[in-house]
Amino acid sequence: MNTLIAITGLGIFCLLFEILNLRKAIIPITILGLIGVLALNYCEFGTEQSYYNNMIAVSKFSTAFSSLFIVLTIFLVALSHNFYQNHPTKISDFVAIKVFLLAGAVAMVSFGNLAMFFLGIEILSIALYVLAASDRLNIKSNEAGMKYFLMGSFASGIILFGICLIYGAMGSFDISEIHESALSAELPIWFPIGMILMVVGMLFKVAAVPFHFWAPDVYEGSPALTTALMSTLAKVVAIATLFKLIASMNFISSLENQDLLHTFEVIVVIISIASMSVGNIMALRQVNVKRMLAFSGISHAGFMLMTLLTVSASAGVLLYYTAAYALAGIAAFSVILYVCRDQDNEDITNFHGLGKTNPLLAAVLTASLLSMAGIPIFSGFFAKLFLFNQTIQAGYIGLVIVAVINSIISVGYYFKLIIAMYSKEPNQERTGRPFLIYATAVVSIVLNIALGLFPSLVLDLLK
Amino acid sequence: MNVSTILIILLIGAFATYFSGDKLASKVALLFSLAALGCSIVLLNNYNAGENISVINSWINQPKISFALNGDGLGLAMVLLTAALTPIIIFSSFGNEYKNAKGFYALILFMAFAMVGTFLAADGLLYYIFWELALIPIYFIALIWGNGDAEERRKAVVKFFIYTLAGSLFMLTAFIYLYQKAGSFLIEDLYKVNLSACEQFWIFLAFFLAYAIKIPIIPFHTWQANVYQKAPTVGTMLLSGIMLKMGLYSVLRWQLPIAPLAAKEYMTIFIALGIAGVIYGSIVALRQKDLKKLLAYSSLAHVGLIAAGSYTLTLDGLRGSVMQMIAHGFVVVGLFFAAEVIFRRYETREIGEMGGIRTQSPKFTSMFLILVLASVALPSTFNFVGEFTVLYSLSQINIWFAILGGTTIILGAYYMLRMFQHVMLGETNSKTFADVTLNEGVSFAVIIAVLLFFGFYPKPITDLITPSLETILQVINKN
Amino acid sequence: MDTNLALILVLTPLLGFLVNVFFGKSLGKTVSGAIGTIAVAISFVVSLLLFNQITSTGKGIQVTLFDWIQISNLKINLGFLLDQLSVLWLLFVTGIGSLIHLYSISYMHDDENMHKFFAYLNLFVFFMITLVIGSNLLVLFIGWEGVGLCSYLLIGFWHKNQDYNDAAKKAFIMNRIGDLGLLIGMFIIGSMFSTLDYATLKTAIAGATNLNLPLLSLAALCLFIGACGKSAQIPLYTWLPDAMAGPTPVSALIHAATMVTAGIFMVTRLNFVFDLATDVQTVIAVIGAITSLVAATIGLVQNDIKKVLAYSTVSQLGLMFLALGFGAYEVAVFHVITHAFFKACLFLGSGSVIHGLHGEQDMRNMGGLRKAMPITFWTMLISSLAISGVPFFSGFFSKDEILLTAFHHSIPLYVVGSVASIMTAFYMFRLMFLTFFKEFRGTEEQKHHLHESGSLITIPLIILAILATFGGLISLPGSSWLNGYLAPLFTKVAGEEHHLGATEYTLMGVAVLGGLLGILIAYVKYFKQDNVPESDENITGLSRLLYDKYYVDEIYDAVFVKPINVLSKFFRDHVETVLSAAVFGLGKIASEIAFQGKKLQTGSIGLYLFVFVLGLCAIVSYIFLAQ
Amino acid sequence: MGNILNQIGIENYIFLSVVLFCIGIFGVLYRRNAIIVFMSIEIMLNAVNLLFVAFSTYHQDAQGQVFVFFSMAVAAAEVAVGLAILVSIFRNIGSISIDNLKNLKG
Repeated sequence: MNTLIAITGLGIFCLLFEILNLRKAIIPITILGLIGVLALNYCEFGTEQSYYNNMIAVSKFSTAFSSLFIVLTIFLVALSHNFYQNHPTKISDFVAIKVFLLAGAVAMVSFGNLAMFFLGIEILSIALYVLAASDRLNIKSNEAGMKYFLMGSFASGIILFGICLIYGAMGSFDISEIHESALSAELPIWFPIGMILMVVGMLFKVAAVPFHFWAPDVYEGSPALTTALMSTLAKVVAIATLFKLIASMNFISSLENQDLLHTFEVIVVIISIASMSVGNIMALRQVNVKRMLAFSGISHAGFMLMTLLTVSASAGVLLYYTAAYALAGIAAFSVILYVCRDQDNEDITNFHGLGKTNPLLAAVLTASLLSMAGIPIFSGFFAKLFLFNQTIQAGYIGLVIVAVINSIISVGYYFKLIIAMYSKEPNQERTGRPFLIYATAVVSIVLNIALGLFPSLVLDLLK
Repeated sequence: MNVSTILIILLIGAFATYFSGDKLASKVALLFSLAALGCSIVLLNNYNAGENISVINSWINQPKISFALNGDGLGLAMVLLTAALTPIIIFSSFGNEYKNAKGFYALILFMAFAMVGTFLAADGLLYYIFWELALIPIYFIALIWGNGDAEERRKAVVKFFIYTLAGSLFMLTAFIYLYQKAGSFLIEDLYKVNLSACEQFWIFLAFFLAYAIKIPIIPFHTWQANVYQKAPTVGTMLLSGIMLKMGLYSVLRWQLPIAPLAAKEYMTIFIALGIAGVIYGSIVALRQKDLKKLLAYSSLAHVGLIAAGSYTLTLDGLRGSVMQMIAHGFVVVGLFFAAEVIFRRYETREIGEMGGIRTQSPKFTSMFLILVLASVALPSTFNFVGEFTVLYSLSQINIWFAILGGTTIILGAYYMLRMFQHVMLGETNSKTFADVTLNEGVSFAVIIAVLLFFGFYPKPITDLITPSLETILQVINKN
Repeated sequence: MDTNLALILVLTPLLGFLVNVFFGKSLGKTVSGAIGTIAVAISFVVSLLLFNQITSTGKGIQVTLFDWIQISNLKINLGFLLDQLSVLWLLFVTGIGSLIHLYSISYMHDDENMHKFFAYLNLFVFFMITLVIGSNLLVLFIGWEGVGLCSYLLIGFWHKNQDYNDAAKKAFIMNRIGDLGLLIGMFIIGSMFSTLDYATLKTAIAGATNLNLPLLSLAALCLFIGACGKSAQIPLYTWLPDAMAGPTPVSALIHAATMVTAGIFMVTRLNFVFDLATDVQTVIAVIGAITSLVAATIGLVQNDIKKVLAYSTVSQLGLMFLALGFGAYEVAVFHVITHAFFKACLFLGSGSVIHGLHGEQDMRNMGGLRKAMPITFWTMLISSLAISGVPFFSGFFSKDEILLTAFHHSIPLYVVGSVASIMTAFYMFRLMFLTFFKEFRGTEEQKHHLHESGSLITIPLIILAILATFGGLISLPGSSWLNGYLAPLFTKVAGEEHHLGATEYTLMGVAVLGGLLGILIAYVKYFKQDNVPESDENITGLSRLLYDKYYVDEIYDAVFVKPINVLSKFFRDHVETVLSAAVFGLGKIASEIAFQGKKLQTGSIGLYLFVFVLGLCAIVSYIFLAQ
Repeated sequence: MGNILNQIGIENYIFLSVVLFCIGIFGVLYRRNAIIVFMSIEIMLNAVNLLFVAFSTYHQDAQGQVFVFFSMAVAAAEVAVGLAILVSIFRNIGSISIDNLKNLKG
């Protein structure tokens, strides 16, 4: 709870700093503040509490994920220094928006009441609409914003309808109450329908097939930093929330009562297979790196959805996977930000010869791509490993084999980028060594590898 | 002192090399590889003295993965092969100038590190990790320092990477499945687990895919020739000299003992595949225009025989194939180095553009000839010992296997001598060919010495590997 | 003591080889030649000592050095067996070896790589000795392949000429085919008796109850295939005539006297195996007879002096196998020895002729050399008489023995053998007349330089001629020292002593007459009517067929070599591409799908939302259906 | 109030709002003018609001109605942002038809 308040306060401070002409200080202070919040959040870890008659329910799950979100936000804020150099007047707004977005995210994973959940998701989404369209004069950005807005609000409409049906079935928005009554024998069909509607809404947010179409376009159109945010923070938040929704409302067992469980599992399996395959295959022919990563994000969503098959056991796995994925993503995007600083597009050609001009960044990008591809010693590999392990344990060997085939395909496009960096001649001068970008890149990749070497650190948090 | 020391030395070596800068890199790399060699020899002594040099620490508790290295005779033999070849390979590269040498040599050492790990790992997942790690450096070595048209090279290398990765991912799936059964990745637990025939079949197949691509066994060999041709010779040596052996070794260490029923059931099929590889490889090698490609196909033929030997599931078969692995490791490195030596002088790998070298450089000719003869398994070379043992074991299964596999001594002689004739003999080529330098000579001499010594006295190696092979056989025949 | 002797015996040639390889060039030609010769000479002396010992004690010496290859059910050690047979072989291998080394010092003196030549010769002797004294089949195999290697090196000694290299390669590969047979034979024997050691094997077989005879015969057959390769029998004989590409001393040493007799040695060594495989013995006899006849017919019309000798060698070897086929091992051995003497002499003589004519080998451009080089003439004449089986020369006795044995077992083969030997007499004297009589047919310039070769060449000739004359004494009909000497080797009673009855004498007479007839025809054809063989283009009819060696090479080329190469091309150009296309194909498919998929992503919000709703409806309706 | 529900029955309310909701959806799907699309989305949201109210009466519990305020507020905020984006689009391409937004694709 304190975390949430602190974050909101921090957001307001950012706005104040602008008024007080402390523009220079905004980013460092925000970072420090966020680190403070992280500490605060850490203190809350392990306490099972609920605030405001259970509007907010703090649990291990919520705190663990919140800290991941905070870390990601720190990186994103750090990156925004260079990103917004050209229009300093807006910097406070953008930082503030990011912080508020974080508040929404935290609210989403720690909701104890569907109202809170709805508010959280809306805070996040609206912030994202703004960020997506934030490059006012760039038609691409406008289009991205518009698309995201239209589909997003459509999706939130669906979610709202779902909430409504659940309310109708349960007569309450409170998670714990729903949790109890979910098991009662005679439930109106609205409940599962409502759940499904909410799930679909969330699937849209995580960009799972067939609700994924917005992702590539929006990712491509939005400013690079926003794309980074979407593909790391937003995606992680969404999947975490989806997981919590299903876990906390005792959905699975209630489905079991009305023997719909199998149906649900079939749906999940189909969607996750579809997401993986579509994501990976579509990524093969992309030339725009952001777009490519969008599709790779879709496929990763497919992987993460596998956890929904073993909700009871796989919270830790999900946390690990999201952490691995997001950290790799941050590292990759920080390099992209550097390379495409003053490019009008993010095509692969911009990366030619990066291995010669900036070996360090090239190495970081390579590492992050390898991690996403699931090559050992990077945490991405262990994430996949644990995920597969879980899933096979639950008896979905076929699903795992599809996943394996998909990770083979994925290597195809990840390596396109690596080859471009190492075996092509540099086609441009790359000057300047912006400290924050380098720092972010290195730190995030180091974290990623550290996770790889000591997976238990994260994996056992939620035990 | 235990086996992990070698790994540490090599890893540190890799970093030290990278930070020692382009000037010193090669020297430093050589130094560390020699250190690793020394270390492995010391370990060998300790092992023979009956000291326990294995390591086992828990690493990840859920799922239970442990950092377990098992220094037994078989593992040590392969480690020795790696540790002995790495310095030779590094030393043999002294004649060339590489841009960004520090990265190059660091990668070599890192690869050696990963391969040693693969040979030692006693935990399924650890093994898999090393197995995959070994792939990264060779990918970059071939991609960045390779030769030939860049676009084709990219295609070849990426194909190689994805292809091998594809195979090994199925192996990973098999491992996870086994983990569900055994509750641990430790090799002894995996040995213990009881699987139904059907399960064994699928697991065997998953492993086979990984190994058949890596070794390679036909028809999974299509990456080989191109990559061998495109990669820098050092990379080719690493690939053919050591990396192939990873696959063959894994067959012995993992595939056969874990899925013995399937192994027994389908033995003949896989032996047949191996022998088909022998014949096919030899015949394709006949008409190759590119020297490195020819050698690639010849090694395809040889590993086919080795694989056939290991699938016989007899002590002779396993022992023969291990000896053949080591022998082939040395001889193939030597041959590729010879190709490199020619390339340094003639700037070509086209056999058609060579010839008449013998008149100009007798020393090189004799060394090359000895290697050629070793590769066609002339008695008194180590290769003969291995090949004889393997063929004998095959003849015990079915005399026809021995006869068909034996065609290698005819076809092998045919294409190798044909190659030798067109490369070395004939009228003096207009281009001048300086005889081998001291460095080159040393590398050759070492390899030849090893081959001849063990050709007459293979006992040390036999004694080293036999016990562990026997234990493996016990596991295979437990039910 | 014995061990040291054996080691000295083996290692001195090896030492000579090493010295010549590493220091030969700096030592200078004569020295390196001398070293080579001395090295072999030492081995010869040692062999004499051993021979002395064996004859006195009468039992063989077994020397075991160390374990070599361990295979679960058979242990193979690196060891030597010095018994009557091996020592006998050693004697003429090292003896003739040293003579030929001596000869080579002068013969090869103009060659820049003389030290290499001697190195290879020494290496050959080393491997030959290993082959002979190995105590088990695998050690024999070391030598077996080793001599093959040396013959490869020496045939291709003038390596600038690719034809010579082809010949060398051909020799090596054809030998390899035989070697595969030998290997398989070893495998079978190893798995049957779980030993490859001669002594143990002999006892094992002797003691074996209910032997699997068919399998054993198969083994014997495989071993014989090996012998065919080495000893140039049908179908693997074609390499030997080509092998004449090498310097003449090589032809004398390797391709006449020693290496090619390895097959006979091996069969004799394993007589206890072959005795049991009677049907294989028949095969051996038949093949031997046919080979001797075929080779002889080809020899009739060859014009290259060395080719004639080569085919005569093949045919003589055939005769030896004929004897082996009848289990008359000692007879074969006897002929091996005498043949070694006179054939070596003939080759060296031809060598001296070629040397005198500066490399001219075509007999059509020779003639009348009698006066120019008398010693060569006389020595060669003696040897020719010996090989033609003229009484009281060594060849007479050995060949007669073989024919007798043949007569006793099978008349047809006897006839074949006799015809072959008549032909031998004919072409040998055809050679003599064409080379040494009448007028010189070469160029003026050659005529000008005609001269007798130096003493280093003539001395070996003379010695060999003497041996060719009196070699027969070691096994006189009736009272054969050789048979007694070799008796311990053989299980059954050493070749039934032909008590010299009427038949024997008649047969002898027939043989002698046959020989003389051959000589007579030659005399009439090439001395009286002094016609010279046609030049290549206008040879016709049967003689064309013979002159082109029955087109066997062409047939082999068409049946084996070409198809393999075609296959190789096919694999390289098609199968490989198809396979790799199959792999790339998967990737191609994926990226093709991607390409189509990109079209789906039209960028229209309407479509996106439509799919969204579609998905939603699908899921919801699925839930309802499931209810 | 409850009696009304008894007379009419909650199902009908549900059907009504579902119908409204679907109208909204179809509006979103078939109209090309961004403003009208917004309005359709509003219809969707309001359909849900209606249902909330109905349910809250059905359950005799105020939470539902409170929730309606939340959703209204949120909807307002959303539309505000949406319109802002729309304005900038109009500035750039002088049209508010969503058919012109097809530059990002493939």
